[in-house]
Amino acid sequence: MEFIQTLLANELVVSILLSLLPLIFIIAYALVVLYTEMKVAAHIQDRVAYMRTGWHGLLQPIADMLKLLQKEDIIPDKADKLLFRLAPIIAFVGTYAAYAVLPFSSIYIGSNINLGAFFLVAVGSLVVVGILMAGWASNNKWSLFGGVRSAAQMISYEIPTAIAIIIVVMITGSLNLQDVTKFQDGGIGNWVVFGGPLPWSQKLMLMPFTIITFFILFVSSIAEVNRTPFDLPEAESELVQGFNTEYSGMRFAMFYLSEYANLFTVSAVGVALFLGGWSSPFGTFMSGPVWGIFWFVAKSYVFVLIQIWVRWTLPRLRVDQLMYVSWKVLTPWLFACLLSVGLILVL
Amino acid sequence: MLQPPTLPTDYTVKQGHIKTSTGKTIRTEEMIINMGPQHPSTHGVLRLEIVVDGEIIVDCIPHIGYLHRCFEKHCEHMTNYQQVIPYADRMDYCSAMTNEWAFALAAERLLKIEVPERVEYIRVIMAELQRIASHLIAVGTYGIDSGAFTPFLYTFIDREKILDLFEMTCGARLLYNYIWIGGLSHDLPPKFMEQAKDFIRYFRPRLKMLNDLLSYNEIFVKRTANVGVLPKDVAINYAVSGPQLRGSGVNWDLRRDDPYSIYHKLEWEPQVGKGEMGTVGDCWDRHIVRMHEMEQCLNIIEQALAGLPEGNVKAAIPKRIRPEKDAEIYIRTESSRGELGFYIVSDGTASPFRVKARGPAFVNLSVLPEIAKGGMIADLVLIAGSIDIVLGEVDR
Amino acid sequence: MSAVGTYFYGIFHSLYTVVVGMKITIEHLFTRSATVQYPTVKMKIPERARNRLYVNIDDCIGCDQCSMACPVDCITIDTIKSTPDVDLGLTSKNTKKRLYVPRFDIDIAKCCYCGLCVWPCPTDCIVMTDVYEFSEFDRKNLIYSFSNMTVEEITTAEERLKKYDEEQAAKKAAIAAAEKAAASITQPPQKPESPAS
Amino acid sequence: MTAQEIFDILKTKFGDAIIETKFDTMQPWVRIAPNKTKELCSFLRDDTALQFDYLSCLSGMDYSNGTFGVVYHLASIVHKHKIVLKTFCTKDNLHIQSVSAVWGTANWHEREAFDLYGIIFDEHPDLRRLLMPDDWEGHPLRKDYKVQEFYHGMKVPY
Repeated sequence: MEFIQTLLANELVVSILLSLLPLIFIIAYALVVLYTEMKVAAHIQDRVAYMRTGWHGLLQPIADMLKLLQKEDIIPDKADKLLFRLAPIIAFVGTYAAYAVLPFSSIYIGSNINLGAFFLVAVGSLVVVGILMAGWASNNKWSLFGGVRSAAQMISYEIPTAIAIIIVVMITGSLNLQDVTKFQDGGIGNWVVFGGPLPWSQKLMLMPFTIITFFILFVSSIAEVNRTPFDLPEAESELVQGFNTEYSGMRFAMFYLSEYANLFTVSAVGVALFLGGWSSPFGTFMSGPVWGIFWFVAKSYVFVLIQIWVRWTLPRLRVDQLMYVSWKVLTPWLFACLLSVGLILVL
Repeated sequence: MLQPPTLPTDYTVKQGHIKTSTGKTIRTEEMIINMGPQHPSTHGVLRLEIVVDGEIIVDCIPHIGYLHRCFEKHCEHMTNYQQVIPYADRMDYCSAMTNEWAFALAAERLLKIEVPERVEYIRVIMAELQRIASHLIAVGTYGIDSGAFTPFLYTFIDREKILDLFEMTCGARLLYNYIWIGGLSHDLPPKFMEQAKDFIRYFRPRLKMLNDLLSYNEIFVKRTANVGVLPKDVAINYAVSGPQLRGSGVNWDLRRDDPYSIYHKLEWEPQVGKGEMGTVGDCWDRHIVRMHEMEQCLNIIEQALAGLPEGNVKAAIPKRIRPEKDAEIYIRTESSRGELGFYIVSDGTASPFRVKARGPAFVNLSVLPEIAKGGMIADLVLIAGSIDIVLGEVDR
Repeated sequence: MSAVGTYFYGIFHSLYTVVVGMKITIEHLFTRSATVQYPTVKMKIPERARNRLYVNIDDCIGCDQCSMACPVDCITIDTIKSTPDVDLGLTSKNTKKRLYVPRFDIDIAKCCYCGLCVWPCPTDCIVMTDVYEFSEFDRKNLIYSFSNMTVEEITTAEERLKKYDEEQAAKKAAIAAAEKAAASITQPPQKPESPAS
Repeated sequence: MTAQEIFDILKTKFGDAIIETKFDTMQPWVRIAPNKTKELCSFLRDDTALQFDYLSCLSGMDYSNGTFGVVYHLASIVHKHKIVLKTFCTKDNLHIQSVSAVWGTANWHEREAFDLYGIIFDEHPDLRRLLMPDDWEGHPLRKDYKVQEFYHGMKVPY
């Protein structure tokens, strides 16, 4: 008993335990999103999806997870074994690390560093390394295509994401996500997407640009998590699941998990930057640290729902069109927004 | 045994060099990739050996035969002509009705049988319903090829309704054995007319919905327009037929240009690709020709339902099917995918001496290497999808 | 349209079509599903459904027409002739049965459900039912034997036929012998042909 | 244009290459020499009055008495007329000139005929088996075809 007490008193142990919290959250959230995705997809397509395990198939995601956990871990004979084993872990670490700076509530944030937004962009690109590794290590030409496509895509879409973040940083004046959220606290009108808590004249001038920026961040975040219409790295009708073709069982589950965790991350970034993060949309009503978590997760969940809806509606872009969208549409528009927002703020 | 001649397609991979900005030289090499036989967008067991330079396709060599079921050999070993029809069903399993009609028509011409008018009308109704069902699959799977999964499910809901009509009529949903030599296996059930009219009423708005959801979606248009352009002359030279030929701007439909049955009595218009979104003969044209053709099919069905005469559907079914010695005939019909021809040679016995099936999918596929070059892998998927192959018919 | 116009038109048109598509899908989100929960809910099968074959062996006269009509040869029929002293009864169409059917096997795994065997049957004893759930773990279980004759019955029938055939042969031989004898009595033995003159 | 007129044109143009014409069948046909097919077909395709631009079907044949043949069903999209060409060869000399340079579609049809009948199309750019595996023995659609016992250790006759 004493041992446990001393153990719990140890700062290192506590921080390790605390850092496991997001992991549990990721897994739980992934299961929920998986269920939502399947159900929404099915109902969009006039089907009903899982109905047998539990009430309306509620237990199915858990069954799926258990199935993946106990499946045989197949490593192709000609694969680069070390990289093959490492790739899913790196991809997952990339997503997992991003959770450190997500402001879940006014008191719960993994690490309240001043470079939060910057950290997110930096760590997010680690996923590319994992995917590229997976594509290369599988020793499968289709996987290689998937990996290379993924790298090209993610790197191109980092730029709009980064510029969008810069625009928010210009308005809020901080890279610290907690500060950014606090800046927007106090009701729906204070959200950055509607111009932030600035004087009305500035706000009205900023609003079109912030809305466009928010929309572009949304588009590029879909691209960053490789979902339709930007799911080129996976593209099941072209590349047969791309980089994770050769993966099975646990390792596949890690890619899967990282994909869904990433889905949350990009939504959370959008929420934290533009939609007031953990702050309640009704000012002081229903606000507080615990409500904060609720608002943060709920807002991201709406974001995720929209991504699911988009996914089951649109066809996929081609590689060159993907690049076109990034370099000729999103980036120039964002530059225009950046310039205008800067000018408005200076005035 | 005859030795096969040398194989000229052993492809030698081209090598090249690229200078990087730092002055280093990097060796480049084309890559050969096997697409299929187990690939989701080859629509079955087609194998495409593609040579790629990055993602650009340099060459594409189709390998077929994975679903070869010896249709022609089977035909020679049947004890009578009627038994061929279930096999003909299985050639193009997405469009079985038109297949059996083609074979029955060929056999009827060979035997010089005239079928009652009611039979002709019912055949037309069935074939056009089948054409819609087949095009729905083509359009739906094309959606999947382009990455949109949802239209596929919507088309399948509509197709189910057609299959219900078929099941009600002949008891089978996919492989009907309904059109027999000289007649039909069953007359229409009493509720058929009503249900068919309901379907037509239901389906028109659905077509518009599909168009909105898929055909005119800008991403889809960007993916398919100006991709896989099949010029008119190449299309004719490769004897491409059906929606693919019409997509290339050739106004050619065997139902009008080599008329059989009662098509000349009905009013309809063959649909031709106009290059609305890009070049004439691109993938989008082929897709939209199918969409428009479904509308025309509805018109044909409406007219045929209205003019359906009374009569016996089994009046002309012969007791013994034994054509004259050395009689031979080549009949071509417009199946869902194009010109489906049967060349039947008789030796005077009860079983055919030779049956050659000229499958439209087989011929349409042969043009793939011509139009795939220069595109990307993602384009190849869409080009192959726009040809709308059914491997059962390609390999027979 | 100028290049700039095309650029802006492209962007806004894409957004417009995307919104149109998303409107369609969200409408479907709230419509009834088109599927049914299969094993618990079943679709209604029409009257003419062509599924598993069934043979009413009591009506079968062993004419082998179904087996000949089958394009995949999945029906195997053996028959034994009955002797005149046995009455096999009548079929439901009041035709007399003359053949035992010791074997009537349908390999349903081979069956292609074309229905060609149903039409030629003179007594309508082979029919396609609406049973479509009959999967098996062992392929051998898919060979359905419809004959209801036991091994003893088959052997007795065979023996009886053999005996009858022998009797008939003996009778025939006797008749032939009698005829020969009669012929030899009535007709004088043929004279050797006269040599050619 | 009727078959009679077309055949007459061909006869005056090619003379000896036209071996036999037959009109009393359901679809009149003309038999041409196996080594003249390419020349004749190019003429059929390019002549403005005939313009047979569409090769509907090309079928290999085994007439079971040692004679093999190829039947061409031609059609014209412009003039909407059709004819049937036939060419025969014997089992010891299974050579027929390829028409794949005339119509692109003939490429695969001829490969199929080679695969299933063993008819060799001279000047064909890529004469490989089409439907059967490359190392299959025999040509399955011949009347005297006997299936091989084993193919790569797999028993073939079912």
